[in-house]
Amino acid sequence: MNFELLTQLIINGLIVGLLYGVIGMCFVLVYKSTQIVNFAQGEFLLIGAWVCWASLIYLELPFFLGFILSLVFMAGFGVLLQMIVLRPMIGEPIISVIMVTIGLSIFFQALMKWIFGVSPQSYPQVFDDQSISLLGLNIEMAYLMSTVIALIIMVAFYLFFKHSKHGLAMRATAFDQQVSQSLGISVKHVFAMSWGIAATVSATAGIVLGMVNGVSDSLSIMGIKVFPAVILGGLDSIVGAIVGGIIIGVLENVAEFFDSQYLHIGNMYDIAPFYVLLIILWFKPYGLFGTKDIERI
Amino acid sequence: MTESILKVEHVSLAFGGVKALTDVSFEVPRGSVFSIIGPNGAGKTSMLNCISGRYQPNSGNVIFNNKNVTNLRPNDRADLGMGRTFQNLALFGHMSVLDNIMVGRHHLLNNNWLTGPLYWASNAQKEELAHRRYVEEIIDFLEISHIRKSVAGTLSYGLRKRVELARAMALKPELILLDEPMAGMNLEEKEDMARYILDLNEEFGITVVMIEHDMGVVMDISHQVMVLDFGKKLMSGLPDEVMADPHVKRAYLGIEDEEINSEQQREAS
Amino acid sequence: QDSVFVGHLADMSGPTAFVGKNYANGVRDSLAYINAHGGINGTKLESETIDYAYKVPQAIAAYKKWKSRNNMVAMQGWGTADTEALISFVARDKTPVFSASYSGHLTDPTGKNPHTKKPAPYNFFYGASYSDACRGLVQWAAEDWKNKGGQGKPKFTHIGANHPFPNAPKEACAEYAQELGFNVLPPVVISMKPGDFKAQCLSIKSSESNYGYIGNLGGSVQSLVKSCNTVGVDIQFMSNIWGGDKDVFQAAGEGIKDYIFPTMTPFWNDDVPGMKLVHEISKMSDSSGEEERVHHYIRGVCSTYFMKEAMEWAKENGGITGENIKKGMYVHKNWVPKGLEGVCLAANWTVEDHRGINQINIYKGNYNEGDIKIDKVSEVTLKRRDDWLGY
Amino acid sequence: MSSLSMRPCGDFRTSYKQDNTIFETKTIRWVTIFTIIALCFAPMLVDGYFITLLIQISYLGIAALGLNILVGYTGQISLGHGAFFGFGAFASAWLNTSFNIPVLLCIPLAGFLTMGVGMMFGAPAARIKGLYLAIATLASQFIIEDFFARAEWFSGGASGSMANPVSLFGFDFNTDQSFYYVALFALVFMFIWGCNLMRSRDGRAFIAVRDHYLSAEIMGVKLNKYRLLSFGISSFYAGIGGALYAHYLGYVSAEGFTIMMSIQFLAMIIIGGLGSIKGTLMGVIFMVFLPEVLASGVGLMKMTDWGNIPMVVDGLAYIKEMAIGVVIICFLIFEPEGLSHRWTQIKNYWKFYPFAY
Amino acid sequence: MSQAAVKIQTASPMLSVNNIEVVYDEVIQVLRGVSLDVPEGEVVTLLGPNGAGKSTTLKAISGLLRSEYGEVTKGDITFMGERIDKKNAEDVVRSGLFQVMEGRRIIEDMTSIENLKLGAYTRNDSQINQDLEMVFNYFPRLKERTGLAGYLSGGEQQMLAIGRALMARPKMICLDEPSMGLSPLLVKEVFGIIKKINQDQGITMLLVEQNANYAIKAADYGYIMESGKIVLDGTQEQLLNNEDVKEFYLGGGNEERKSFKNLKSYKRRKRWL
Ligand SMILES: Nc1ncnc2c1ncn2[C@@H]1O[C@H](COP(=O)(O)OP(=O)(O)OP(=O)(O)O)[C@@H](O)[C@H]1O
Ligand SMILES: Nc1ncnc2c1ncn2[C@@H]1O[C@H](COP(=O)(O)OP(=O)(O)OP(=O)(O)O)[C@@H](O)[C@H]1O
Ligand SMILES: CC(C)C[C@H](N)C(=O)O
Ligand SMILES: [Mg+2]
Ligand SMILES: [Mg+2]
Repeated sequence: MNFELLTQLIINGLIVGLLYGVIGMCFVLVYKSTQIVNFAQGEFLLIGAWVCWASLIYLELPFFLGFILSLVFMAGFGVLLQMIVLRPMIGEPIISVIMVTIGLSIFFQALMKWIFGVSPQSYPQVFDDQSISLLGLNIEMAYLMSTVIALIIMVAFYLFFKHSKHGLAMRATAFDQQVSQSLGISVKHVFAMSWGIAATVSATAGIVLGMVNGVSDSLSIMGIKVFPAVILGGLDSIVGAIVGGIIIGVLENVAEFFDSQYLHIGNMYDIAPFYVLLIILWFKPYGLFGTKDIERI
Repeated sequence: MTESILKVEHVSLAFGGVKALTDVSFEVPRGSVFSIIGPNGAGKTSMLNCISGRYQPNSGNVIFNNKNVTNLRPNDRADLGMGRTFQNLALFGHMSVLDNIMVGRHHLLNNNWLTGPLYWASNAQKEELAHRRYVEEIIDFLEISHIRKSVAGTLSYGLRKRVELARAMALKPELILLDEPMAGMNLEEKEDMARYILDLNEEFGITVVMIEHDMGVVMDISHQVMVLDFGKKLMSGLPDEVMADPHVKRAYLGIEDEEINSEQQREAS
Repeated sequence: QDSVFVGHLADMSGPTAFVGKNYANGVRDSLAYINAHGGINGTKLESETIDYAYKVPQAIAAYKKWKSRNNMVAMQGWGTADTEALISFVARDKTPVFSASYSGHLTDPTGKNPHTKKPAPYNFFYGASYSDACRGLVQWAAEDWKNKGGQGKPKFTHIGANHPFPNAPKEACAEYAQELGFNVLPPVVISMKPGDFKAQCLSIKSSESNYGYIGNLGGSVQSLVKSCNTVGVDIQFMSNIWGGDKDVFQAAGEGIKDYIFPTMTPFWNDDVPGMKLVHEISKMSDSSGEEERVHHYIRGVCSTYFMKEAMEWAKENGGITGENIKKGMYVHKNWVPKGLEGVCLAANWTVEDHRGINQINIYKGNYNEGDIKIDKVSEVTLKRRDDWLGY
Repeated sequence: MSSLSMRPCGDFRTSYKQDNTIFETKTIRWVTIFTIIALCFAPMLVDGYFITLLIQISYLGIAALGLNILVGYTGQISLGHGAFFGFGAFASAWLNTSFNIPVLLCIPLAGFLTMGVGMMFGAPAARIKGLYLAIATLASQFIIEDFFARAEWFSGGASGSMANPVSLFGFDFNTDQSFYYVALFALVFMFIWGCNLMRSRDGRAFIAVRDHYLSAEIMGVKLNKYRLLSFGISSFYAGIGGALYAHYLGYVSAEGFTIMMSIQFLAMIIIGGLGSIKGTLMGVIFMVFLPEVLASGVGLMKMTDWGNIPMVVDGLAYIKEMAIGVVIICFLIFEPEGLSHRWTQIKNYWKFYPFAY
Repeated sequence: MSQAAVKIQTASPMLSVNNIEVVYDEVIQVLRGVSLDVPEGEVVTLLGPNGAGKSTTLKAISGLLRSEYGEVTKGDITFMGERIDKKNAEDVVRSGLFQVMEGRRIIEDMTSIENLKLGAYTRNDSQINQDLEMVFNYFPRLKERTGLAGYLSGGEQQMLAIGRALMARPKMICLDEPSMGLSPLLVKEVFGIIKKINQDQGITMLLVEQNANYAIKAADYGYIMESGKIVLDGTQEQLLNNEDVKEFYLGGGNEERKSFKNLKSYKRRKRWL
């Protein structure tokens, strides 16, 4: 057994998985407060990545300025989007709202192609050393940056949901919008807040991915790719999203290891997580950390 | 009225730390109206859930028609002739009242996903119509024919309760379990409901197990009353005996011994 | 006949738009140019471009619309999925299709090869098939190995998504590589979408493969190169025809080194007689004529011009119908459309062999601090082996 | 829609049988029958382009109805319907070419085969619910898609597989005009099948499971059986739709059956109205015509003066895509419960007319 | 529009509903011109049979109709001098009018304490913990149940719903069937609590109830509604002494109380309409 390869793959999985976790958190946030599964999540990443790219290339801003600018932009974008498109949907059947996010994804996918074209683009060099060596594996600096950001965001989310009354309000809104209104919770504000935060955090992930892989319209596939991670962790658990992300990240890489070394089936990297997902869900129907539905009569 | 249709033997049930039921045993004679009363959270609904199969007791047995049903799925118990209504309404909200009641006939119908769609070719149509006739009888009986085609979810609370009763009756049960059938009704409607319960007991010969907080109703229509408190069986007996028990009076009715008089009794209704 | 209709299916907004747009512009500009300059010897060339975004049902609907409303005589197509879906329709309707799907089995019009499931009598394309192009690349690789003084058997890996398009040459190419003495390793799968391919690169690295054929295109190629650079893989990448062009180099930026890719035409700035016409054609959509077009654009021009000359022949010989256009494809030997000398390679289509082109030009690209340097490294002409027809 | 004005104001049905019909009034029944007869003459009246669209509506409509039975009626979201559709397509072609079973028989057989596969992937439904289940079906989408590209023996792998035309007594339905009748028959048959299913025992059980599975179980409905069965029936429909698609095209390639297709099916039923059979058809018609209408809009644009400006010409492709997104969004904002809900509202209005309120 | 017009005119009432009509789903009309006044500091009760439109009235007041496709098509509602019929539900709450919805409607996947804290969502003071203790004082059972509220028994959930309203410390509470599903002892207590809050904290109450006996006794003024219209109103004594009310809502008019067992199905009720 090629242990060196295996360790390298596992480290790689850990780091990539953490990024999945960050994207997953955005899902969870939106889900936790609105019950909506956001199919336009991938486009949020894409828009964030393009906006940052444009600010670096056209406005020639230094990276960190461009980065901050894009985050601010995305926060506004998320809130605005919520106001224009999702607000009228408050109180409508969840499935219709989910469909609206699919519509949004179609729209922004095309819009981004129109504005930025269909060719992939790369970011200008940001760090002096593009990559550093970790236990024999070269890792892009951008990932390290994302790891730090991920940890900060995670702690912030955790505290937010645990201790602020807005956290409670978000959960209440998700459970029953009508009752939340009757308690004086402004469903609109809750929605605006969660979409704003989700868009901002997504943009962070998009920019990191852009730095590593380049920006192109197909970046949005990440929106679908992290589904297994989110579900694995439990749709409504912030910690679950991170854990799920890491598990999926490692799983992909371990699958690749066995595939390339022994099985030679091909494509296990992409498919294995789905098999494992099915198996885990069989034993834990609400993922690892998801809260059970109340089954009571 | 000697043979018992339902026997509950030493049933205990706990959720984590909460002991919902502790070693409860009782028997329900065939053809009787049997009421369960007790303070909120005493475990009445849990008891009903154990009988109808929503919950599996941690220990003890439920014997229905001399058959041990403790380990059967709820749907199998329905097949055996057990129907129930729910404390928190559990209608199929988007279906019409008629379809709701037809679901009660589910286990008596034979057409399936292959023969049903062949409707005219198989005898599905004949069967559906035959059962439809039976359902219409129930609808007439419960006087809900004017809302037959309404969507259940938009009905008012009281009507929904009545539709639930109709649905449970459609199962053609020998035993019917009613969880607070009169909650949320005014006097008049309670009177109607009481009449329906009596009729289905007397005319259809269905045994009734009922949870109810309205003492007037419980006193008037039940043959036997059991009191649960903190998951334990406090006592059981004839309605008058139970009412006279000082403990029940204090812990459940909130009546001080001295002030029992008819005025108070009426108030409780 | 004073006008004929040609339909043009393009993917300009879908998943293959990255190259689809360039190719489509080539076709569209050529159609417009031909029309502006006398059409088919005086017959007006009507056309419509439909962006079907790589969705098969939409492609079929477009085809049917043209067939029933516009009396289409020939079609310029695009991708694998739609071209294949239309094979039997176009054969029945006798409508020649000039696609940009270069699957090997489209080259067998009569079903002679046992591998061929369904003959494709009305399908044509300008260029070597995916299989032939890959064969050309491994043939070059075998030489290269020798020249570099490599020891032992070189190792070859197919890298690409598990999809019809990247998989098309997989077996045919592996067979030939084996024939040439390569050690063929199990294929490595990377998705069509860009992503982090460090895991796959690590396994390529540990397999010590020498030559890798990339079946994908666009963003995923760029990701692959970047990821493999990060983990430090020492492999000679060779891409398919859609996987190497200026846009890819631009996007990948620093880090793309000695990247081998095939072409079927020269480049925009090459000094060949026919390039003047190509520049003229490009003015149809860019009046300055200065925008630099990639080689996919030029291939689109060639595809259209072969069709045009076949139509001209048809006009002389019984009228411009699908059937006559097909016949027109067979009349010339070593055929180069007039005005495009040096641009389009000399082609030979025959009734039984639709491998129009069997020559592959191989280039090497490098990105050096903003400069893209592309050098021709070889020119391979493949034998027309019978067992390679339609495979 | 003209039938509406002729609806009787009250309810004049006198027998249970009349009360149980698919069609709410006689007028509607006659309008439906008349429409079907009119559709039979369509090939003589409209051109090939329209016929293609109608054929598209048929095979997509059948598959979408299956999805609506699963999502709309049983309340289980599936993101893998596109893959099942594809499976039906490959299965029918495979049965026909490998076992020489006549195509006409292969189509239902493919339906049953897909049903089996659907139930296999639906098995988690016994334990998993809601969005968790939705994502589990997403897994099936990717697993099956991967299978198509890999299973050479079944799908022909990279080169795809050929599907022979439907033939009956030696007559090949290989033109659009003739295949149209096959498609129309299948559509009508499958829709009546669906209507009947929904008004008989198992159909009611599906809805009961959706609305309140706990009480459904106590009413005697076997939960797991119906959860699984709805996957089975929905895949059955998908399989039939896919098989028709295969024999219409004559060729199946692994490329088309992506997650996008699954999402498109979802869009159809949500726009049409969840849990509505006629809504399904409305949704499918909407989604099939939308890109076509927008494309001709783009075509018209190109004829104008600035249709020649390249920037605009290229932009149009994106504008078209964006318009699809926008139309879906606007539609849902103004009609969140789908087309069939608006239909019911109009109906209610007329029923109470002139005493609306 | 019977006696409703000749109401005793106090100062301007805290809440006044003027001739409202409510339509669901654009076609189903439920309220046909309902007017009622709730003077400050009083308890007013609204009685009526199932489906009369009592809950609809409350939802119209609190702005919760919209999420059920309902709409106030006519008339107006003012609360403390301000029009609220076009206001959002959350703004209505912020202006001090809190509603306990029918059917408990607690947040099932939160604990009791979290539910109670949500009740105080609009408050920003530091008294919240004291008020928690107050609620636990009223309903000691809630303190013992630390799990998710969804697993509470029906009655326990009802206590929680009432407790949640107390946590909001509003100016006025609309209670939709607060006694539903409570044991006799608790029903007594709840009405005691209602009276107590009204007196101690001066919170105005609008009480929708089926338990007419308790409701009228707890109220200063009452309205009776049938099929979307107010058919009768009056002060506590007026209602208690009204023969119809006695017969149909309180049980027994002049005669002795009948046993439920002896009621016969031919008994037909009289209606005001
Ligand atoms: N599934 C469950 N998980 C946890 N606790 C439960 C569950 N079901 C019931 N309980 C607890 O068991 C106790 C008894 O509940 P039950 O619903 O049987 O009471 P009840 O007698 O019906 O009361 P009420 O009259 O208020 O309806 C309650 O304290 C409740 O919190
Ligand atoms: N969302 C809705 N859509 C359509 N109709 C509705 C809706 N909600 C209520 N209704 C109808 O409005 C009428 C009044 O209902 P409401 O709930 O206000 O009655 P209620 O007086 O509170 O009765 P109960 O005592 O049973 O609770 C009923 O006939 C009911 O069917
Ligand atoms: C770039 C490719 C995906 C498109 C190509 N024309 C094909 O064969 O499908
Ligand atoms: Mg209970
Ligand atoms: Mg009510």
